[in-house]
Amino acid sequence: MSTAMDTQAPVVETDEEFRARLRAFLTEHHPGKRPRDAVERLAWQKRWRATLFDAGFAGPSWPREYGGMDLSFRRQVIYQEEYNRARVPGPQGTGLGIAAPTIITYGTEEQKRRWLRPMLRGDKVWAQGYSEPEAGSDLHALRTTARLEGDHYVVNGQKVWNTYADIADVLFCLVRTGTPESRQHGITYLIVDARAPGVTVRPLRDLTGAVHFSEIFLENVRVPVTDRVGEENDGWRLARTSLGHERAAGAMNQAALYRRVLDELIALAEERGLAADAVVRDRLAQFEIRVRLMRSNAMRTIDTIRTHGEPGPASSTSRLFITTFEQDLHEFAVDMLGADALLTREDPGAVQRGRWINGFLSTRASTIGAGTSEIQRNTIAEQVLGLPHDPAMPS
Amino acid sequence: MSTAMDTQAPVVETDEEFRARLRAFLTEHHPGKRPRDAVERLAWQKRWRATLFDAGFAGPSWPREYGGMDLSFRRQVIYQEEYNRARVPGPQGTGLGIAAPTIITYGTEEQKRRWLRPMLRGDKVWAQGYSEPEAGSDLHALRTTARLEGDHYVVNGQKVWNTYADIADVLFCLVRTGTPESRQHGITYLIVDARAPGVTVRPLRDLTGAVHFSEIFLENVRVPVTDRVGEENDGWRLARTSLGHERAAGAMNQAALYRRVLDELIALAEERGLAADAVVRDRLAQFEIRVRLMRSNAMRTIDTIRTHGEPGPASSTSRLFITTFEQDLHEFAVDMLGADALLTREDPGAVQRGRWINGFLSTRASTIGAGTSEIQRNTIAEQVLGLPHDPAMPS
Amino acid sequence: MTLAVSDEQEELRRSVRRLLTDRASTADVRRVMETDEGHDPSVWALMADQLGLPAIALPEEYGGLGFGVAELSIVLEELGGALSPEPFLSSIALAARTLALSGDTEAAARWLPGLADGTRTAAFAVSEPGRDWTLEQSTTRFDGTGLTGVKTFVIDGERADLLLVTAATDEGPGLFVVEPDATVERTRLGVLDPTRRQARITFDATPALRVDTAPSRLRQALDLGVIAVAAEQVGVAQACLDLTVEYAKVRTQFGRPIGSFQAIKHKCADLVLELEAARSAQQHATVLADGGADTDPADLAAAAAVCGSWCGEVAVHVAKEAIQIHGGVGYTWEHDAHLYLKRAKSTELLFGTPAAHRARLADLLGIGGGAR
Amino acid sequence: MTLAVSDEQEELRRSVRRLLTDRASTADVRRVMETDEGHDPSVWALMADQLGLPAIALPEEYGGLGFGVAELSIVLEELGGALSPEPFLSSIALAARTLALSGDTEAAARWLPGLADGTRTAAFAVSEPGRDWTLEQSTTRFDGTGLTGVKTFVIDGERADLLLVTAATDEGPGLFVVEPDATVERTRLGVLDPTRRQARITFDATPALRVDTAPSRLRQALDLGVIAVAAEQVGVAQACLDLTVEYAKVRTQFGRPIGSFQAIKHKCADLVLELEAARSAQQHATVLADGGADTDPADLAAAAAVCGSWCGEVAVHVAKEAIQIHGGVGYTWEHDAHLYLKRAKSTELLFGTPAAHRARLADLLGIGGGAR
Repeated sequence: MSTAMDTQAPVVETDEEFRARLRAFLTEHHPGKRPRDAVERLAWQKRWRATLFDAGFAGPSWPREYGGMDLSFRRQVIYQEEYNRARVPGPQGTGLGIAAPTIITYGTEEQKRRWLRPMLRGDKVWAQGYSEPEAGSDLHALRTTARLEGDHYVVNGQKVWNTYADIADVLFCLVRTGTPESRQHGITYLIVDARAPGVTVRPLRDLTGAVHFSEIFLENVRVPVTDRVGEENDGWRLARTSLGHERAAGAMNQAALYRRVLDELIALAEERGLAADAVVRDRLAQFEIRVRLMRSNAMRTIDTIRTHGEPGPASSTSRLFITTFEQDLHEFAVDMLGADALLTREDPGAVQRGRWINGFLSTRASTIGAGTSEIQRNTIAEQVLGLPHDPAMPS
Repeated sequence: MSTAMDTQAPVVETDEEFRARLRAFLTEHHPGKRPRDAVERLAWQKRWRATLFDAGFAGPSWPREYGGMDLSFRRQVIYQEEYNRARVPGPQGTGLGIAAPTIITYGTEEQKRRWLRPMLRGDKVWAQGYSEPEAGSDLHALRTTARLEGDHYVVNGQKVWNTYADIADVLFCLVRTGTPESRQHGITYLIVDARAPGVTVRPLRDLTGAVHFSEIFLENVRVPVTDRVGEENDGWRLARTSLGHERAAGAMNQAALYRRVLDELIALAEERGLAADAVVRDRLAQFEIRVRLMRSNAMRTIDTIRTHGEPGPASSTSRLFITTFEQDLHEFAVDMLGADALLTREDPGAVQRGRWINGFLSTRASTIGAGTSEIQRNTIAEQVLGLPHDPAMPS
Repeated sequence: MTLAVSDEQEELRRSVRRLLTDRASTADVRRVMETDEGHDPSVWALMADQLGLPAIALPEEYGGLGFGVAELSIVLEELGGALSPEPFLSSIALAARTLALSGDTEAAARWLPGLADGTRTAAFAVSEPGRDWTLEQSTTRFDGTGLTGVKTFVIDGERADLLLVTAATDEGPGLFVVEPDATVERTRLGVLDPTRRQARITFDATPALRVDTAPSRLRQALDLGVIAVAAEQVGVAQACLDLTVEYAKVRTQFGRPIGSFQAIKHKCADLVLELEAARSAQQHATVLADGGADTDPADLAAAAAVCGSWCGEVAVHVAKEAIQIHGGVGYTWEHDAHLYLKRAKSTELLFGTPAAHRARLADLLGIGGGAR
Repeated sequence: MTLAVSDEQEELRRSVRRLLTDRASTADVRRVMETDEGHDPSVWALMADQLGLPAIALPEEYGGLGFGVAELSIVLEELGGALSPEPFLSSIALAARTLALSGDTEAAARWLPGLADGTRTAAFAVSEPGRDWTLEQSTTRFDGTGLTGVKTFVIDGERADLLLVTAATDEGPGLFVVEPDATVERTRLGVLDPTRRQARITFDATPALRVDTAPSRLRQALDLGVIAVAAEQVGVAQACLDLTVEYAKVRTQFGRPIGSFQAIKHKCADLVLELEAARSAQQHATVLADGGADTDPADLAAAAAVCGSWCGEVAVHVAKEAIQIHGGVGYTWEHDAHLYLKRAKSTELLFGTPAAHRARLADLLGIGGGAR
């Protein structure tokens, strides 16, 4: 057990005691209102993650040796519920969800020691560098090259749609080390220092008007061979195999999040006298059902992992289920509110600071990022059902 | 003008006078209740079609020289509305809708004289022989062969999904006269006598338990070369080009039909006190909108044909619009009625003799027959929008 | 208690499936559905004698095997997948389980052993004309000595040895056992689903024994019925999807398997998504049902409403797409797709429509007040 | 009167499109939307002076060209497709046409000529907080001398020279003309659609001239407004679909144009289906609108409700799929897809939600009595 945990946790703690202890901590140390200024906001978030880590409350699913809590799945559920309820900042960057499982599984001991704790504590923000302008959904076609020169790779190319890249310290990238025709067989997984010479990050404005992602230009960037995860040309397998657990944990987190969001929408509907409309009521019941299904799906996936070691088919569909849900929910909220929903956060009269209309816009990305929903449906059909490959698609 | 028309129609007749005259005729000569026995029913239908023809009320869009009425589009609309309202039997077979436009456009004078009037009068029932067991949606792959021997073709093969084939006198078929690889370039349009030696028709039960279509076996069937429409190997073009007008007339007819059906459903909902439920009410309003759109689509298509000679894009979508509508409407009716809708026509307590549940079942065919809705979407995408062909599909 | 399936449960599933494959394929079902009995008594006897299925989820003290809703659900799922016409849902999952749940030990001791060993069957008569699967405003009444009223859509009600009947009394909804006699008129209904017999039953001052139970338990029995039906719906949907996916792999059009077309793939992917959620919903409800005193009845009711709204719609959706994907063949009487559709549509509506389940969920959660 | 488009109308369409392509592309719109005016006065002047667009569907006796709703709709469709921020919808299609329809010849003679030649603009103030595009239960009142109340989502209301205002009076809903003075407070709203300015306007005993008209005409003016907006929605949807189809033809993924994938094709085919129906609905309503005394106002109201429910939803659907089909690029600020989505979503809700239009249609047809 980590020392931080020992100082606070009783030797035998019931689930409800754990929940109460976590809730008390989150309430007591809540970092307060989100600063509007971007620089202040980043510092505020980093402080909070450090507080959390130092108290032993970071990384519910992570091994203890890298600073995590190594909770049982049941406790992870409680953790996510409380974390979401407390409205405290989430982790910065996508390292925890995406890079960490890969590093934990395939990284060397040295890499784990060097990268994991600073990532979990929020000292270093990690961002993904997978997509490229010409390789959106077809990652096999990526063009960014890495040429081995002695003990370094020299990386050249362009990445795009990278959330958090504007504040990132570290980029985890897929790069081509094989021939241009090698497709998924010539891809390598590299960890790139975002401050290294030759790295340029250009923030992109998204359709909400905010900056949520960036383009990354890589020009003769030198990356030590020791920062390669796994073998050369084996990056594609690495990037894919770590998705099962991430998905399960992510699904549970999203279920807890949307439980809260739906409750807030129902409260808003009641407050405005809209819930008494039978059509609205039926729609709200439909969302209630879907949010409950999300949770049941996640619970079942987690139980299935515990029992059989594999997440099972419900897990493959969780992302599609959630992304469709969040689009539908926000649009329904807007439609229910009518014209009033058209006021954005810039207008003092906006409903709940424009959250619903902003959600309507921002969730457009849900079915695009990390593989469009079309690609996901292909994958489900082929991997879960074994339907044949499209003959006009590269294998 | 045909003599039959002259005896009844005033020299100058307004639309409303025409409507009144037609309505009076349909009321006065209504053939009475539909016989349950199949043989009696066929005779009853044939008598009705003959009555209609002899009075000059058959074939609203047909040229007068073949016994039709050659009505303006506006009058055709009135005709369809009144015909549907009167609940008199429709034409038997699919000859009027599908074969006739092809024969009128591509047939020789001799063929037109020989075939058209008996078809319109209902003396001869025509059924389609296009689909085959191995060529469902992919008609280009059809295998039934026709070998030229002197002044006859010798036809061998099997057709399936032929509505009315069990009562047909004449079959209009697509057959392969080219090589097996010739696809759409080696197909010929033949008119086959259903009573000819070598023709066997085996009725097929559909999922409602009724017989609505058949398999046709063709074994060394001799068809005179004079019964070929158009040139040899040009059948594919013939079968396709006549669809525009058929679609426009069919769409108008369907719009009039579903106007009546929806009114009946709304009346049923009111009668049972279900329409006051706001969710039901909203759904009924949605169907009301769709049935109105169906009519506006058809009107616009007809006006566009009048003005520009071509039906325009709304026409391409009409079938998909209608088939989806009729499935949705029947299923909604069943859901609205709840368990009571589960009683079939065999049960004396069935709601309106089980029409809604029967419609729920029978409309399953709507999105399958005459090209599945998937094929239709491909066609719309390629022909209306010019989207590129799927590289893994034969051209 | 877990939402994952244990190895023992998988073994149970395999046993049931083996019996069904050997003796009760859909070809057998087609034959049996035309007979007077409407099911195959020899198959029912095998289920009872060889696998002890009727006993599986009944208490040991009344001849049962003492397993829970988890095992009951597995049996229902397999029977659903095979479109079985055997009276398992009616006699065991609905009637016998309701009797066991009632808390009336005398009634349980008297009737359950005969149901548990499969020698007798019971039917559960709840719905009335215009009132599906509800206790509210029942017009069937018990006046202290006899039952009078009409029940309809009683599954396997025509031939059941016992009838378990809900009826209004002066003290609220009650439960009664009837052994049919001359005062009971049973008429076979002409229904959509040819694989499941249903009856209209008229009682006219019919002698009936009151089961000593509370309205809240009765209400819960209906919820458990919905959860049981959901298990069957999952089975129907899974079998029908499997059938369709197999077809899509082998049927070629345009020179390639139709399952390689995106339109078919995406349809199937959406069906998997819906079906997996249905399975999660049903298993979650099962965990609550097996939770005993730890489970808040309101949670169970909400879980049942989720099942009632979602699982039936999913089974219907799968069956409709199965016909669509099969094309012309799927529209024929000879193909099984329509049997799945008919079973799916029937169970979707017989136990309260999806819209009614959503309204109940909204009521349970207090959404929109009592508004309708 | 016909639903087909004549050659003259096609020529009008081409003229408008040429002007927009030359002088008001979406790149121009992006520049103009950041300015204080929110539109480009030089473009507005060209529209008026070169093409006479403001005059097109106004009566000849007041400086108009005397064309009908058919021609008005073509202009609106083209302006919609270009996401034009010019005050054509607000000043002409809504305000001037309402004034022309009112039957008050004095008011028309006084104000229409200035609107018809584009030298002045008017805005039509109907919606109030919580009450979208309706005359019922207005809380803005006219007390015989002045107007008091709050109007919101008034399109181009911040800078309009004239305000046409609906308000409650003792004799029912009335129409008023206001020339803004110190008693009128106009605040620019922060709204979703950056290409169309909207204002909240507060009246405080504001001097106003009553337009002599009947509530039935006012109600009809709102219906005509919905039909005009539908024309714009058809234009938005068509332009956005065209953009998307072009992209799908050239963008390659997996070594082929994405438009060759069935998933994309079928999405686009469904959009064509919806859009063609929207066009039919709007054109049908246009024929009724131009039918004059031959048209039953109830038919026109029903046709407007069909437009109000269908056309807005279609435009939103097209725009959402446009972003999806474009993928990451479609999600950026630099791509126009979001501008189409914002315009579409705004017009879908500003003139009564689709659900409200369906409720009105049900009311008009007497479906379900007065139930809600």
